[in-house]
Amino acid sequence: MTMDLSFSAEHLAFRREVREWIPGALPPHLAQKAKTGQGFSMDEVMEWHKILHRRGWVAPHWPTQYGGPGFDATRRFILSEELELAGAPTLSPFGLSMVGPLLMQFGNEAQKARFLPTILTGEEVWCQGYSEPNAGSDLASLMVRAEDDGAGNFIVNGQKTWTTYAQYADWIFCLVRTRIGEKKQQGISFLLIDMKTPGVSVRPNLTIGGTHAFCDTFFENAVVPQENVVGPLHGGWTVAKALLGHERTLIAAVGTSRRALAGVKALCRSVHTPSGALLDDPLMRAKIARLDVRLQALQMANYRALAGAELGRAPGPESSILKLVGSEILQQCFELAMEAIGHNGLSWFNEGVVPDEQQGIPSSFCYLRATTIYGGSNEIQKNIIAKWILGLPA
Amino acid sequence: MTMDLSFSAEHLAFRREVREWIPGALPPHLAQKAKTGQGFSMDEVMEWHKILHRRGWVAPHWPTQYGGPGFDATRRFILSEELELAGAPTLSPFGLSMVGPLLMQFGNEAQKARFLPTILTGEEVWCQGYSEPNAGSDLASLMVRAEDDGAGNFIVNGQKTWTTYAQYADWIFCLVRTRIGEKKQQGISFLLIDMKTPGVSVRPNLTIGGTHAFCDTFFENAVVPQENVVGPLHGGWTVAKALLGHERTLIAAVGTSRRALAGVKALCRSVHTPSGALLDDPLMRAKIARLDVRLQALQMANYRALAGAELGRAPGPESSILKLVGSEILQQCFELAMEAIGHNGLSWFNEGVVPDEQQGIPSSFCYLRATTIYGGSNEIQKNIIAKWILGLPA
Amino acid sequence: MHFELSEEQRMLRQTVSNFVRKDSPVERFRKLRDGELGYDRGVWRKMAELGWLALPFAESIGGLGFPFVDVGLLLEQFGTTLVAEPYLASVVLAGKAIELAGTPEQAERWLAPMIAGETTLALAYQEAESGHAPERCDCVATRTADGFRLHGQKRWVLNGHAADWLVVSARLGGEIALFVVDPAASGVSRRSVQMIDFRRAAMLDLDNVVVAADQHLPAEDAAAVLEHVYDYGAAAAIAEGVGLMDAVLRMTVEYLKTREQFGQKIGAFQVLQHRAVEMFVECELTRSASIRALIRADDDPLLRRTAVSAAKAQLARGARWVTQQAIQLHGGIGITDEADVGLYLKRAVVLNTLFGDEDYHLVRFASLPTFAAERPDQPV
Amino acid sequence: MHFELSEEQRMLRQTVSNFVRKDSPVERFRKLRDGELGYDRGVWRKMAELGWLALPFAESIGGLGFPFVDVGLLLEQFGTTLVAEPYLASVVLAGKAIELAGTPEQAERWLAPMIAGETTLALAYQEAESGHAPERCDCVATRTADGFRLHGQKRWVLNGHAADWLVVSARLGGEIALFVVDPAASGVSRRSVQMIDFRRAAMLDLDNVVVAADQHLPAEDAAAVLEHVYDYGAAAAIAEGVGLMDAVLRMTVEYLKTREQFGQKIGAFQVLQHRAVEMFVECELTRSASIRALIRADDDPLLRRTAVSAAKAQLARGARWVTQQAIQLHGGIGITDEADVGLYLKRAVVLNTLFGDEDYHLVRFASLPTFAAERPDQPV
Repeated sequence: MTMDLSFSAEHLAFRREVREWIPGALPPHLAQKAKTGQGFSMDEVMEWHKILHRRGWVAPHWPTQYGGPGFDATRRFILSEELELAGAPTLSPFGLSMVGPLLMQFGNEAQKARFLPTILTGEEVWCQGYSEPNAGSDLASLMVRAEDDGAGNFIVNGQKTWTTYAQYADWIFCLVRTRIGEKKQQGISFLLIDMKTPGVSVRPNLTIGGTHAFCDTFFENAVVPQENVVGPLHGGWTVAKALLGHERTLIAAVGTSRRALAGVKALCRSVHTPSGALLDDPLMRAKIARLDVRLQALQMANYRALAGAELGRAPGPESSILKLVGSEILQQCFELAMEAIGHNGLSWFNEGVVPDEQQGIPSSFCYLRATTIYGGSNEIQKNIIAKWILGLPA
Repeated sequence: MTMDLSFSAEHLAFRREVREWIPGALPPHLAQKAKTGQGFSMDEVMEWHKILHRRGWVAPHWPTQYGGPGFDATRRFILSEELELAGAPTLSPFGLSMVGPLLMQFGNEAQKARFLPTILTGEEVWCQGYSEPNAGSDLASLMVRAEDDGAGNFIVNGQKTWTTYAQYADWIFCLVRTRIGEKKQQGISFLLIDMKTPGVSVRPNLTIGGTHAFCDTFFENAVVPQENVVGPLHGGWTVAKALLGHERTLIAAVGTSRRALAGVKALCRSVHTPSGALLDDPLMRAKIARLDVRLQALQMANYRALAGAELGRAPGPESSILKLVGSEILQQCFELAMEAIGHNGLSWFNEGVVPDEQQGIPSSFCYLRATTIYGGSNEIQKNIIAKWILGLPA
Repeated sequence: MHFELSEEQRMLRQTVSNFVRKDSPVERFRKLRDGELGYDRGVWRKMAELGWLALPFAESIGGLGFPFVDVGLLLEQFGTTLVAEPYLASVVLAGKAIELAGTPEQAERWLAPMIAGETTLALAYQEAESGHAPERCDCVATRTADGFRLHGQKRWVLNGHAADWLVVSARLGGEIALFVVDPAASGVSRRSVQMIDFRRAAMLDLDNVVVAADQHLPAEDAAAVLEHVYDYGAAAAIAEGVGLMDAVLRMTVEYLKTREQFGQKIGAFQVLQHRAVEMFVECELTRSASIRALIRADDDPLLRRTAVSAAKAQLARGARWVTQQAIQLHGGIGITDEADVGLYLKRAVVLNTLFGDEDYHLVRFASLPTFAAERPDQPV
Repeated sequence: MHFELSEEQRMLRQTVSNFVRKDSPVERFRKLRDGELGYDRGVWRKMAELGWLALPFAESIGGLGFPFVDVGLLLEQFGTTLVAEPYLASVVLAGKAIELAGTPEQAERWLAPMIAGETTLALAYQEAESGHAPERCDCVATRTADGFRLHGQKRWVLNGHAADWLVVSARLGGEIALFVVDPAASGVSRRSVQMIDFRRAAMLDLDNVVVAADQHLPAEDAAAVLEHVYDYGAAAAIAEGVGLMDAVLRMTVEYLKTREQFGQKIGAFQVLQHRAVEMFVECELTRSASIRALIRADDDPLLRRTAVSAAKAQLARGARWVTQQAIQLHGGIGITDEADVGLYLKRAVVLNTLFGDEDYHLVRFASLPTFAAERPDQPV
């Protein structure tokens, strides 16, 4: 078998199937937003979640026993890439990609039976409660306390930050401190909390992009049944860490960047300079080409990771750079978009002032500064690569 | 007095004087090398040293009592800039700028009388013995030992590296360990050693640029009179540190970079592409402009530092960036030069194969990687700024 | 070679610095940002009382006759706390346009009330197809029996939503000409839009607007005036940008010194230290370039263009890098609207977009005879 | 989507890897570098015995018929220790040119002895005014009664100083044509020059050199062959560059783990750690781009050009960064000739200069229909 850059006939057929399905499946109001690159509301995201669920594609990475479609790594990749390329709403990862897989690995049967089905259907929305005001990159310093009330419950107190979309969530999965005074990674438990619990309150915050994505979530003597602990009591750190290994090969967001870069090219074709289309301006053209070349290299790194995963390999060194490079490239796509639209990039949520397809760019440009920060900042990623891949001394 | 970007009439007259003097003073064989950017031999450097000395300009920063011309900071700057712009040989700094000023500050009268005059005339050539194989950035770890023989001498043993041009030197100033077992900055002495002392040997090494600039200098039971210690015995660290403050405003080498960048423009004017001169190629032109803009900003920072020095001010924050940025810009000038000459940049010391003015570029391109390393690597410079200017915690 | 502030300049800077620290911290900007005006007319009048609105105008027309460097001193301070009042739009752009292109009578009519803080002005030069070149102007002026008629559209008119008078560029017989237009005149419609930095501008439609003969600013070479004013705008943006970068550096270094993670101040991590140093380097380079641009802003066109383009290109690179890295070093908090650092990022976008972006100035810089000069020792 | 090596490929890589580690470490290169030849004819014959010189040629002409990926595997290993033998010049450039443009008889005459290790070849395409575009060719061929006459100059002919036969491009009636020239023929003069990476090339003068009719390689479209061979050269340089970058990263990380300053391994300094990670990132990206370029090197021209230009541009950026930073992290020792890292910097200069520099490939990449395609999901 020689090296091959094409997908198998089977996989190409699957790609066609997905590609042909999306336009009919995406409701017109979502299709319009996809076309112009505007953000989707949570309602719209969940609407799309349910459409994908009806098609059986909402959780391509879930095993069939839990309702997944039993896809191989390449099918999962193709589905995800096609959805990114179509600009379809990005599903909330907290249920499907985070707490779901953790429940499969660490949950007991009752927990799995209770929570997995509604994650799949989208009947219950989840959010994540990890970070705190003084525990960001240094997550193990977290302080939210869950004290045993002697009656089978924890009494939870404290504050979580960056609980993205907590205002829409039915449940939150949290890391809480159940025992104090030990090594800081110890005594942490992984706890599921119903957002309707008395004492739980949410304050949505504006982001730099002008949207309400982040929330602070406060716990004031919230009573949570101890049966909601996932995995070993006091052993939540292990549970949380397991998540870091999940789905590493998909986080390069190559499809999103490719769509964004194609968008930049389209913009530059439509913007006129005295000497012709902006796309023909040598400096702009070279900037786009430079970024495209890098993105295509990243795409190949992603394919290599994918081909390895398909053969059941542990992720190779090429996987470790995916998030690091992918996050920077996506930011650069929007920097170029801002440069391309010039003065129109000054517009902040004004209806009808700039062409529809330019409307969302300034907000995205701002908000995407987050991509190099969340999920382990790029500085943390580099620390990890230095230590675990290059073997440099601590 | 309003802000002013011009030099005073007096200073402009001095600039004219220097500019008119150089062409007549520079011997034809040196002028030819200056024109084509080739390196100068040590003999040629010393030839130029003596010419400058006859004119009274060899040590513009020396006080009149030691034979300096009594120039203000601006005159010193102008002289140095004009010499850089003319491409005249760069004088060896070890006598004039390093050991000379240290002798003035720390030497006794006998030492001053013995050494300063011949530094000025160029009759004696100096080199520097600081670094050792295991003491580079961490200079205080140095190991060369000078042991008291009880008869008024030190017995010196060990190895110094990067003793640039030691093969031509009459004297070396060294940091040596005169007492062992203390805090590593202590017990170091600043010692002057005659290179003709038995037991001193020099091994010149090729640099990455294909020239013999660096040497290893070995000491094997070299007997050195104790009267050759400058400053307090065991207190050499203080002496060495004083040097770091000297002439900081000149090390941006703006004149050298401006000359190099003008050279790049001239090259690009002479290289043809199908659409005209390379200088008119939009991508190359933009690269040059980007570098030029940065160099001009650095030049202004240099002027600010200079204007401050003229008023007797301590160097401001703008001085701290001069070496850091200047070293990178000079490297980038030669990267552009290499790009401009294309295949001709492949030539390694072949006579007559490429135009004269391109002959020295590949070697300089390689050798100038040193500018971000020597004199305190740019990483060390950043550590210093972080600590002393930004006040960040250790 | 002299960059010391005069006694007068030091006093000016001190007064402005006191103002921004005490009377106009970022919190004031936050309060104003979602209002319909976006700034405070009372503060505008206060600025007039302090003489600030008179700074760069000739004494003959009621100004203080200060060099443009002084405007730079003021705007640099404004940049540190994102002062919202339309100094740049009203004083630097429209004001200097009226001074340079108008008659003493016109200055008396439109500048005097603005200098007194009673009105604000705006300059409408940008159009949908202008890109970064104000001479790309499709708006048309035609002569009538007793004046002119203006027709066309202007975009992103800074302070255009509120200005009492609008200075408008238009082509009169093919040449650029400047007119002062009453926004209440028939045929003028303007839409107020919020900009990314929360200040406001107007989208302006001129539908055969009648203007009187004495509303034409009769400069011999109005295109040259417009270009000069555009460079003044660039120099002003650079000065404001220097203040902005400085503030961002300071707040980031402060954050590094206080925020703890992994049991230590994050400012002890070498990677973050060096990042901060690289920010500092850009601040110092931009400040250096800015001083030159401010001094040359009043100077002959070639030196002015060279200095302004060099500094604007440096600002673009520097302000982009500094604000983006400031957010990165702030981590998650930097992504919230609550953190000031994001406001500075957005203001930096505005400063980098207005009056020519990085590539525009690089190309202009490289097209000047100073760039091609053989000798590397031309005047700076 | 399949990037696993076949059993055969794994064996090839293992053999080559053993060779470079045991028989051709950098010390061998150091010994050879100042000789008049610059490499070892005995080793060349050894390579022939191992079948390496036959890799990419059709079996019908005595080759092994391996895909170009296999040449990449070999050159990547060669890059790790700077192997000096003229594989790229003789096998990839001249060899493929003869295979693609020549007749079976011509292959028998010139390729067979080279595959057997008895001769080496060179391809003379570069001229003083070619820049990075081999189709810029001023060398002229004119028909004579029984053959051709060649006139012109060629520059930087890799292995041209030693090759037994030279494949020369020239314009025949305006079109590119390829000829095989005997360097001993009357009118041929060549000067051997040392390149920055210490390998040698020739400056070639052709003064009305007579060549027989059967020395003309009669390809229908010789220009297309030349372009394809140039892309093969680029893909080969990319593969060699990946090996080079990898070796540089390894030796730098090793240095960081052993060198001590300030009482600790310098690899413990976070700034140096992150620098090493950024080098690692470039290595992985370049390796990824390289795999695509090697696979596409044998493919249809559009996919080939896209993949090769993308990878060559990535190599330029990556190899430059990695080698420069490697020297920086080595500190003073990195500036000496003694340190191997400088040899790699110089080889990187050569690889980045030959077969199109960064801007050449960016411009070519951006001129291809794949760049302008509306859909972002074209085949890679």
